[in-house]
Amino acid sequence: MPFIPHTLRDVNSMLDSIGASSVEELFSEIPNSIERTQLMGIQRGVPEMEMTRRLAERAKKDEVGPCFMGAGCYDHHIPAAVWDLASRGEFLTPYTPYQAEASQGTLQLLYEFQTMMSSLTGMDVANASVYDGGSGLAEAILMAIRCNRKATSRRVLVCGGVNPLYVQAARTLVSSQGIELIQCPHEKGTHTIESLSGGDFAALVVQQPNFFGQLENVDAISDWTKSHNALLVAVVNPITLPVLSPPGEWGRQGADICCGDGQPLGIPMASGGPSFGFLCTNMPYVRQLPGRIVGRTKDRDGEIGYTLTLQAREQHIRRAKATSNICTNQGLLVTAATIYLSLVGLRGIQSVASACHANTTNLVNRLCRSDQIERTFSGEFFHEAAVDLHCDAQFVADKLLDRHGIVAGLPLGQVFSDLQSSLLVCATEKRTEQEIEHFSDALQECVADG
Amino acid sequence: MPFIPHTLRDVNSMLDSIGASSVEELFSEIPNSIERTQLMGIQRGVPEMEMTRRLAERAKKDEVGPCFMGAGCYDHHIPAAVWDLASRGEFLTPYTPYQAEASQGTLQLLYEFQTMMSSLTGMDVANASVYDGGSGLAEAILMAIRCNRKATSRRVLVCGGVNPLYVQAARTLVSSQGIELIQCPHEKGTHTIESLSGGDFAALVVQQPNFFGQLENVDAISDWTKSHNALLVAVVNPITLPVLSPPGEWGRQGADICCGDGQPLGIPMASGGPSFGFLCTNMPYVRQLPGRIVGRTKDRDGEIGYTLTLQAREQHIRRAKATSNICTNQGLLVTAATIYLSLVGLRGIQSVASACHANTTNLVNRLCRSDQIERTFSGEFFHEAAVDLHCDAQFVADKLLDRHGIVAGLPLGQVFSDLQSSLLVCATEKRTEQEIEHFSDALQECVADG
Amino acid sequence: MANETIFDISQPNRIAHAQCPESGSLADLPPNCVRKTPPLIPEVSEIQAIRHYTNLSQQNFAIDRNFYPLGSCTMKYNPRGAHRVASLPGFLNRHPLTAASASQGVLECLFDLQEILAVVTGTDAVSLAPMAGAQGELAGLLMIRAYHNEQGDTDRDEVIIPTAAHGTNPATATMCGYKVAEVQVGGDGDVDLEDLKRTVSSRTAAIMLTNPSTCAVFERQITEISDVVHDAGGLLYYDGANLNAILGKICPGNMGFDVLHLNLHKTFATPHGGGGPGAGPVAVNNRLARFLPIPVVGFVDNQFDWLGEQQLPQTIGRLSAFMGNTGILIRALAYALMLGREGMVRVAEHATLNANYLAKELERVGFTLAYPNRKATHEFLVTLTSEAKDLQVRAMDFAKRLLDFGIHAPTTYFPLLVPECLLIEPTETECKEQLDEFVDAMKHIREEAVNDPDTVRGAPHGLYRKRLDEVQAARELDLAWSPPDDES
Amino acid sequence: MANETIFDISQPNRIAHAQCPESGSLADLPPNCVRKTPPLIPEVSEIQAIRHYTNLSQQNFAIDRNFYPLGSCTMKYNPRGAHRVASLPGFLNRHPLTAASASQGVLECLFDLQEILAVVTGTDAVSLAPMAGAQGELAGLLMIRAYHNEQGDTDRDEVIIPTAAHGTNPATATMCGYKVAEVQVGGDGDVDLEDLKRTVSSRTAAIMLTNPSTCAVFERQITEISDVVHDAGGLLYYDGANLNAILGKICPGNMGFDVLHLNLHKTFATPHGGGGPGAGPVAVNNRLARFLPIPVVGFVDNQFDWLGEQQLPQTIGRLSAFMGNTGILIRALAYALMLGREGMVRVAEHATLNANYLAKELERVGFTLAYPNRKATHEFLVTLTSEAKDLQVRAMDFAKRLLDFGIHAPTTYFPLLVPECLLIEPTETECKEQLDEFVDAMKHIREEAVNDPDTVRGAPHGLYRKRLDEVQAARELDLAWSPPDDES
Ligand SMILES: Cc1ncc(COP(=O)(O)O)c(C=O)c1O
Ligand SMILES: Cc1ncc(COP(=O)(O)O)c(C=O)c1O
Repeated sequence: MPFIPHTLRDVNSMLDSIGASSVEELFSEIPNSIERTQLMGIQRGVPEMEMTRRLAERAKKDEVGPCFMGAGCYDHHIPAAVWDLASRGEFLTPYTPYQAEASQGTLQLLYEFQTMMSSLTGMDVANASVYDGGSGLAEAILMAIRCNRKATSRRVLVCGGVNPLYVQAARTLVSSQGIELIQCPHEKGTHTIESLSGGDFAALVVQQPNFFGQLENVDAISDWTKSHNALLVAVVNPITLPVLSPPGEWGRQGADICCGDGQPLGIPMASGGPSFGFLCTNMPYVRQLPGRIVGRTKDRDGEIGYTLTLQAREQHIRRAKATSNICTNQGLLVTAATIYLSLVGLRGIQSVASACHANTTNLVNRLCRSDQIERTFSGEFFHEAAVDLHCDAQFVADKLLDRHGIVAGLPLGQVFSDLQSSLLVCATEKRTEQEIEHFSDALQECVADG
Repeated sequence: MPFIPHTLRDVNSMLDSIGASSVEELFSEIPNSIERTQLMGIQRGVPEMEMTRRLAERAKKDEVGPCFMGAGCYDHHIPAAVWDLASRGEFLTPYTPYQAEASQGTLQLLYEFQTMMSSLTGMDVANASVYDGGSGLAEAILMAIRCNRKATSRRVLVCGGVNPLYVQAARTLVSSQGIELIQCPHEKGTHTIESLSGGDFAALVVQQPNFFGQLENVDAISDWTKSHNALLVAVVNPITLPVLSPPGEWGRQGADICCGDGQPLGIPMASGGPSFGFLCTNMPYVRQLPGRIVGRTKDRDGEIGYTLTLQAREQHIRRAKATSNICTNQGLLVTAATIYLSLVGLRGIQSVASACHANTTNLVNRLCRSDQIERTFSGEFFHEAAVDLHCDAQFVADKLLDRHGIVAGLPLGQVFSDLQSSLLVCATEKRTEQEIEHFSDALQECVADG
Repeated sequence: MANETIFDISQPNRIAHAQCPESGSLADLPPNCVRKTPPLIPEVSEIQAIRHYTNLSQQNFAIDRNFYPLGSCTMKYNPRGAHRVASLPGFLNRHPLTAASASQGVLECLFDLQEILAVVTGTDAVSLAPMAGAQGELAGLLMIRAYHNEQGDTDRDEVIIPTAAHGTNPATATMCGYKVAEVQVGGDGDVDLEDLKRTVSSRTAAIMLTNPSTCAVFERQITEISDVVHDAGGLLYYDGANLNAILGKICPGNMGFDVLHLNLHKTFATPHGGGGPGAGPVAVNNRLARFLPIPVVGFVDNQFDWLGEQQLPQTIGRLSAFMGNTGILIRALAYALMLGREGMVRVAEHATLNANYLAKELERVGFTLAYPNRKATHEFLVTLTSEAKDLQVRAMDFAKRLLDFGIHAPTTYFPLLVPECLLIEPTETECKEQLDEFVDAMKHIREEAVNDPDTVRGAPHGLYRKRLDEVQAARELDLAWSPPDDES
Repeated sequence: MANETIFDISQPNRIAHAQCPESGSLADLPPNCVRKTPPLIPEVSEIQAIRHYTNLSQQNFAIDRNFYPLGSCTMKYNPRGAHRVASLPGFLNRHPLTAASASQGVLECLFDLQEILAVVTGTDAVSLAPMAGAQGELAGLLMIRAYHNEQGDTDRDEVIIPTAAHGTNPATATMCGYKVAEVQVGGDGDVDLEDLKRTVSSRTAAIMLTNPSTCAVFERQITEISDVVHDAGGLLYYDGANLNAILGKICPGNMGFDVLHLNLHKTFATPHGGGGPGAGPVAVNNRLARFLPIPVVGFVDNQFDWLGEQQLPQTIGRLSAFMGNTGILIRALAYALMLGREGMVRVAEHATLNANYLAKELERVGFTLAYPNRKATHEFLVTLTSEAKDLQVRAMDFAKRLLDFGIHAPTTYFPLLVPECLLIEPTETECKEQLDEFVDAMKHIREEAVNDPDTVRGAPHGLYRKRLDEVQAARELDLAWSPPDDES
């Protein structure tokens, strides 16, 4: 009985006290008509040692070489201290900080997180996380619909440069509320306001840098959206924000809602989860923000302290009228991200961002020296770029993995049927000159073969 | 300037306050005649990310398959919680608990450790660690000489079954104090009292189970030693003590001093260090025990608390007359061992011990099914055994490592020139049936080849 | 010092050099895309950051430090061994879009977990995609909606939910475009069957139930409920938050449920992380299997592979960018492997034993159980109405005062149905001595409530902060730090 | 609860099943070898053990929580990155006797560290074997003895040590079979050169010195001392405990030292672990290189390999069973790589800047420096004789009172030479604000010493325990727990 402390003596004395003759008796209210579980096929328990051996064998199978894949999940360096601290029992094992007095550590940290996120995005407030970038986009869209009281339409324009996996998730999650997501096709990798379809719409979603790594003209898109009385939802990668213009400052009025995935901030790739989604907005819309929010207040002695606030937005108070059904969020990852940002610091995070840009630029330049490879789209990119291999990109990627253990970028054909020959590559600050050189040589070789 | 927080402004304002015009000026008392260091050949600093990459590459090189080597260092399972807890900053980064009020956590833990160690060994008291098993033996010998006031001799008999690496270390460390270590050759892997040389001696050192894994007749040896008015120094492996008779109960009077290496108790092999040495004795000799000792006491309010005690034995008080020069010890490893013992618990540690015995028995039985392999010595062994391959054991071990990545046992020829064809093997609780089978097949194959 | 935020200790131009890679040029970026003023990111040394967050952490209660009898949350021991395996480099460094050929390890883990969860819930198919219980609920209702739509049954626009239900149930129904029809709970904690019969109709899409219910008793009429709803053409949704009570004993599949979610962060012992992450896999019987959210893991052509829209064309779709909270799923598998079949049954048995013992002991020292004639399940409800009325000491005061004893407060004021209640769930991983300590503390507080009520009302006294002013927090919203100058 | 030991919460037959491998039979062991009564090992659940040690840990001060200006101990930040690399499986799972062919990774690390330490100390050869400073000292004196023996100089039986020296110096001399000859320290903190001249003789084997000295000042006559001792045929031993003060600026090799140890757990930032482990590598010039303790790492035939007795037949021998504290050595290398050449110099510079600033500020608020006319090095001495005499508040009281401010006490009463002293070493990793906070605290305590001396004398007040009774601890020795019954 792993993890169960009872000795036989304990069990007997507890049964005595209850006045039951057996543990089974405690289940007597379960009607006999309900068949007992058999647990067929579940093996006998094994100790930690054996469990570890089995799973370690499996983990070993998945070890691969350097990663040049981005597409929403990035291989950044994580300072050792981040998880040494985040894994402390005091951060790892508490529940949601409903009992504020017993949770000041987590609450103050969340307040600091909200501060950093709202400053990074240039918005007034941030919540304490939603599940991930994809579901975060869904929440942002639902929120935009709620906030845009003037709009009669439940249509939302979604730029073609928004991460298609986010859009898929959002589509699932908002599908039953009569909201229509209208995809605006990109033109050669970005959007001009001319290309954005008109008609009635309540909000527009744009991503910067977009899924292809390209920089959109967000100022123009923002102004255009506002001129249609629609709300602007910005999807951003937080690692770019120390150097890129924040959504709060896009165009004349800035974005209204900003969301994205926090994985780049000290969260391991870990197959894509757990990471966390973030959601920011400005003060006028704060009561429409879903998820937990921490506020600074005072205790009885007048000491500064922190507590969850505006809970009347949430399911446990507001039930069917809540802004969202979210309850458990991604707190631990927010803890890690907050520690990450503090450890790496302003200068560090600026350096990380610029090094990612420089490394990807270096990679793309190297690749494009080959006759067979060129950029799929022109225009500026940040730390991802689509390159056209003029052959089956999936085939090339598979070969690189097989032969060299390199996780090449994403074959864009997986998500866009018209981009079968393109690969979306990314070189973070973690990729060395040698790795970039090796990858680019190996890729060119595979392309030449293929 | 990694890890240095000063901004330029800080430096200037501090210099102002000091009244110095430059940092260099603070070094003005260093005579100019002393040449400045050039640091030739030392590279420029790299960030944590790059340092990690470089060292991870090296660590990768040293990854090998299953380990069947013992010889003083053992591949046991370590519960995840052990190092999750021991690596907490509060255990990892304090200094020695001289300021008792600010160190109650470490002090109470050490008191619990002393309790477990003294109970495991059947002795009255344990200290809070020495460096390792080898240097621990040296301290035990020095202590025995100090304790045996009746003895005129400074000769110490050392059984041939004592770990030869411990004996080498002890020889170095006691060499300049006129102490003579007399090696008593073993007879077919163990010692009978008939084989122990007589003559004057102050103490005798015996190891149980001995270096070959064999069980000595410690009762007889203990009684024989006492009958010569000599002190008995026991060298033991703590993982065996939950099931083997404790030194305190050997023979009619028990051992006087007990030492060994704590590595089996939750400490990774880590190339042999850091682990920790332990040293136990009985009350009459406590003032001759080197190293730190924690005592339970009260605070001003009468609350139970803990503090270092009997410090007058130690170098910082007693200086040239101290029991030892030891200052920094192996505290963190003791922390891990204490947590290990608590987590695994009485039943767990008994199971670990018996599983090691069973696995090694299984391994030896399998190996000895081959015509070419037999046990080097007869008699009972615990969880290590010497097997005679009747060919060059070093050659076979090298081949096993090369071909199969298996760390076969220790080729005994490395330490005993008369045992070139023997291999000292060990199968801890961590080795699976399959690994044992695979190793035994591979070994038999190599022997057949060789 | 104690009060400082990380921003208070930040200083311009302080750099943690070991965390700065060589920076690259940004000169090629269009100027309008480049940020003009730097964000408010701390500028501290590594040791400052470490001290700040180490010290903050010490202000938290946590399972690793405290007994945490928080009803409905199943705050059991979170095995460190599960945390370690999930942190192995092969799992941790895997990019979510890495090809299946180089992901067989993690895929096999997920596949095994799907199988185990299907067995323990008595269902036919599982998707691990939902990232928490609430997302599992949403996925479940979306599947129900898809099912009815497929049947051409498009008028079903109501979900029936007991008044005592957890807030996520009605919130989810709304998110899924359903109206909520409440059904009453009777005086014995069971659903009012007559009211249910009045409530069901051809508009009923489903009923959402927890069993044991949020009243902490076993819903004895579950078969009747199932018949009533099924007969009306509705489906049964099982909120798995309380699965710990029956793990390995009985399963939702055998109680008539069609679809359910599990909270792996409750029943399968993954840590709550101060709010999350969790995982809320959904399990369904065969009639709903084709609607499962993607990705699902299959075993095809002798290798494990992702099943997506192609293989499951009727899927409700994707719920997140990748595969939910994979790291949590690995932890849950690790836990399941350690428990094994015999361990699972013991979970329910000892969770139930602990709850019944604690209920009995509290009753013995004078507390009132909300359902004194019912057996406790893995948890039970105490009501402090008489204390509130006679002594003006409320459930929240008891809860806060418990903190001073190093014990986390039980869940308070949930379900809303039971006035002044404490929902107490000890879990199976707590020992008898710990339960006795809790009883002693409660008894002590009760005596205080009589003799020295202000001490209870003013609690906590010995924590890092006294009781916090939530009203001020909501009225004078302060949600982000700003430099002291800006404040004036 | 708070007071309980792990044995108090232990209960017979409680088993942590997940930590129990299947047990094997012991039936084949000779009965007299088998244990009769089980040892006192706790019987608790995993969560009980975790809570117990998590809560205990919170009773500790530590670098990760507190400023720790503990003179002579160089309590600087211990980079977590170094801890992580040393914990990589390749390093952690390596059996010490694994063949060199499968150990090139760790061997290369050790080789690199040897090279780096030789450069920073200005010496010719290094052995990493010693496990702490004190063992380094012993190795050093053993080499000195071996050298003199080889020269036939067997009458040298004295080691000269300044009165202010650290206790390990004389203790080591004794362990090495030497007599200790003390040399006086002058009023300015430097060695009394005339006394030294009187003390040296043909019996002088060596002098052991720290520079900066344990009086926290730079020994300005080091060249003269070197000449005096060398002229008498003795050698110079450098105790590297204070190397932080000069790292990268000057080196012991250039000061005339023949042999030295480093404390990697001080200068190279490896954590102190609540008492250890450390590492005390020895470095020597060419005349002593052949005596270095084994193993040493060499680069032979294009691969790294261990050098043992065969390659170094004159070695003083082995100091431990394997290769000292290898894990600590890897951490030190990681730190050295991050510092790099430019970082090393900055260590000495900022350690010195911090100490001089702190000394000046303390002087400004009224404290008396032991050597007011000297520059501080990486540390400095304050003497509280006037406070002790005028106010009956002693250095120890100041030290204990500082704990109430969350600041660890400086080293007290060392060196013994300076009455009522505090030896204060801020290290380079502390920021100015932290130093200012320390000054404020000291100033505050000084005011208390005047106005409310009992508060200082009774300190600490706000820690887990009040001042502990050391006299009782030594008089009524209680060194191991026993069950309450046994105690009566
Ligand atoms: C009964 C019940 N249902 C649903 C939930 C929601 O689960 P989650 O927090 O994982 O979204 C909870 C969680 O507290 C619960 O207790
Ligand atoms: C001056 C001095 N010398 C020697 C030592 C002994 O070093 P270790 O504790 O590593 O044995 C110390 C340690 O405190 C010291 O400060």
